[in-house]
Amino acid sequence: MNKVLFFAHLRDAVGEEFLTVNASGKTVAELKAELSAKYNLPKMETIMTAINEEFASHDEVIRDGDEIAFIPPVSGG
Amino acid sequence: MNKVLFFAHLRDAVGEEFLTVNASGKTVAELKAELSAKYNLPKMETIMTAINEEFASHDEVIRDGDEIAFIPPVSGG
Amino acid sequence: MNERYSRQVLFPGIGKEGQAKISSKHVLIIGAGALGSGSAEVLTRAGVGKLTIVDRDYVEASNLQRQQLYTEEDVAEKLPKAAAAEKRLKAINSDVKIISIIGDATPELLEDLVVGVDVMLDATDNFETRMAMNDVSQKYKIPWIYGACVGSYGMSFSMIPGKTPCLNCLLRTIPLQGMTCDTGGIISPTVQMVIAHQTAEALKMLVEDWESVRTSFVSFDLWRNQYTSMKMSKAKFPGCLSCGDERTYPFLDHENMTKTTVLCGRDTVQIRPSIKGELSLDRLAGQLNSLGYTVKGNPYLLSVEMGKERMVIFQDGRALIHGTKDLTHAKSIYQRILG
Amino acid sequence: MNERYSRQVLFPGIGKEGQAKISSKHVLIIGAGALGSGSAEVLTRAGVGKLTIVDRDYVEASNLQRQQLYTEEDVAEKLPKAAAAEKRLKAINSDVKIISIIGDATPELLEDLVVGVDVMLDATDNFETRMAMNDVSQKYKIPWIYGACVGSYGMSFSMIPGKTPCLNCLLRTIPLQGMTCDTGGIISPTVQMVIAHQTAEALKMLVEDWESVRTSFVSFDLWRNQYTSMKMSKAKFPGCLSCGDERTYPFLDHENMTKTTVLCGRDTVQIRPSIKGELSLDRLAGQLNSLGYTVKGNPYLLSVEMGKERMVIFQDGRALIHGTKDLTHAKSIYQRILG
Repeated sequence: MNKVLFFAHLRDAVGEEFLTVNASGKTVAELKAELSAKYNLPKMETIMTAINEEFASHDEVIRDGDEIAFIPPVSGG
Repeated sequence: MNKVLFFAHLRDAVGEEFLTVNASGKTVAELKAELSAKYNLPKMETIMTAINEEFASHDEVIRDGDEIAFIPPVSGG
Repeated sequence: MNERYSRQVLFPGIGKEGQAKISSKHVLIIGAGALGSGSAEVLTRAGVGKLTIVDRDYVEASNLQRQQLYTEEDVAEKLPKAAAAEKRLKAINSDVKIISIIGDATPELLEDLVVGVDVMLDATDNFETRMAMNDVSQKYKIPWIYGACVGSYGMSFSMIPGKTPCLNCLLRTIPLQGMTCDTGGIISPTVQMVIAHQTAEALKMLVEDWESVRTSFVSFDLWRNQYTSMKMSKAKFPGCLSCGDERTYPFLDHENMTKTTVLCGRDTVQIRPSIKGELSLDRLAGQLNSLGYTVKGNPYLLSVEMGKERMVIFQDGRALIHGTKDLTHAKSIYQRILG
Repeated sequence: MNERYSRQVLFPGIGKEGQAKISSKHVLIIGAGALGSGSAEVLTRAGVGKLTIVDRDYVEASNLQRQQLYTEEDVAEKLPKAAAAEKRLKAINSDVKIISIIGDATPELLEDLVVGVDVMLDATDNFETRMAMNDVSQKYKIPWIYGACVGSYGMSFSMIPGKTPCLNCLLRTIPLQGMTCDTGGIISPTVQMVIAHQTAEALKMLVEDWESVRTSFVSFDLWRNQYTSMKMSKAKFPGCLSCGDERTYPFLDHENMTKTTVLCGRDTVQIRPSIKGELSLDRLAGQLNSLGYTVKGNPYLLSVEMGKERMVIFQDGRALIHGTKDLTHAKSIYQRILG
């Protein structure tokens, strides 16, 4: 299983700080697409992903036990 | 074994961000006394201790694998 | 030892040598809103040699809640932010050479200003300007520090050409509909926390303590008590058009910039964004509604009343700003809502 | 909606109701140095109803590097910090009722001032005052927020009577020789980061969002890129004399306070600290030497030249400040060095 953490407006949209899902074997892009559909999340292409606190690209494959975090870049300043 | 993290001037005195020591079975006060003597650290009575990111009192016993952090309260403002 | 900087010189990370370096360096801050005014104050107090600050807006009442150089008087006088910032910064530290520029940070202006600069600080409110800063950083080998915030959420990342990944490695494109302070709100502590990170990094770079520069991407939420550090060693993208071997600096290219045109004979400015995409008009309407704006719409466009102006936004991101002929002002309104 | 606070009202954690609460509340800030001036600015911009700020010092050149309300003119005029702060805060936001008090935050003064206060912010530079604030917080059931910093290292902790542990649970005694900005130096980003934490917590308390108040003790080092959150659920000490069942509020007792006396017929103030202890004079001498002070000594005492004054420190913490008859000034000099 995988713990998935959400930041900023994603957390509001999901309604939880984190979810526990089985994402083992999926790519980051696949997990994004799945969650985006399920929770009606705003476009996730430009949202950064960390796997175990390390930056991960869209095609990186998630393993069992990995902790995923979705970090939306924001533009306010 | 135990990872021991140092903050602020303790880190300067020790010269490392962390040490690996065997503190299993010792109390927090005993570990403080030992490190204080070995590294000639300033008085450690009022330095706060976290075990596994949780506040620990002087008489708490350290177990193998616990991560210890010494957090000096400072008074600047 | 100059008494003024004595407490900073006492800090072992700076010392006398570090202070001498700081006072010989030049920092360029893009934006004089919340992040820019705060960072400018920190670096002016720290005694940087020269500080250039660029902003296109003037001080408004809604800025005072978080933009720390400005007062009610600046609002009453409708001073440009860059000018109001310069006035206060000079009262704080007359040793620092302050250069304020009232204008839009276009790639052309950035390329002019970056000559001789040691560090660039990001304090803008939109990704188009950030991507241009990123390209300028790579082209002229000047480190820059990304910072941004919305609500209680903020982030910072230090980029050193040739050493770290760049912003284009991370994003690959300009995000459409990024959250802005005008759509998500903002509290001042979030601003302070981003400033703390950006200016600490700037000081490390100014004293040339490159070993201490943070290599991770920090993000945090002060209301939800979250703080995370993301390691970036694997984030460099070899095919990156900004920092890779086949670099083209795409965001310095006029083709990739937002276009603004005054529509002939009408009090209206047209905005065409650089990136073609599909906005979710429903979501945007809901968001703007909940913010108290009067929004009308149909499946093809939204019409939003914004004080004196009215903005009509089409699904492809194009917009008309009715009620103004001022290109910079119109672009500013557009980017405040769409990021 | 008041345009001024519009971006803050947009933030869901505050909203219109939260803003109404903020504007009806009273915050007491103890200290108008780096933390106090910064927090006062944040809360004044946020539109708190009433803000009381207390400080015993006047503005000096060495303050300008990090104390954000003050300018070179305030130094030239040797304005008391509380007065200089009031002047700037009123220019920033004339909606806020600012009450500035020039004086030493003794337990008596704290007990007078705390009536009707909703939140207290710690911005002092010594533990004696903090312990008195902690007792006042428990006695009058007013939450307070500890904050402190030295160098690039800082910390914050929110204390709610009846709910969280108190400062006396954690320390059990006043630390002798705590690090201060006068001995360890300070950089302004560290101040900003502590302010960010303290004022975010204050806003949560002002809007009565008690669920969001941080329960952990935060400490960080901006130069070393460390950040840690220590859980405090086990930190409450049942025998605590400040918050336990057998409480005596020891730090409101005159017996436990630093005593200052003008020595008869001499231009000298004697300081006797509340806690008997043994200073490490060697360590202190080394520290003060490396800071550039002229220090002479023998095994029983140190003599330190400090501008116009000379301080003689004995091993038990007692000191003589030669060259002044001003009790508050002498105590301020003492606590700057010894915390």
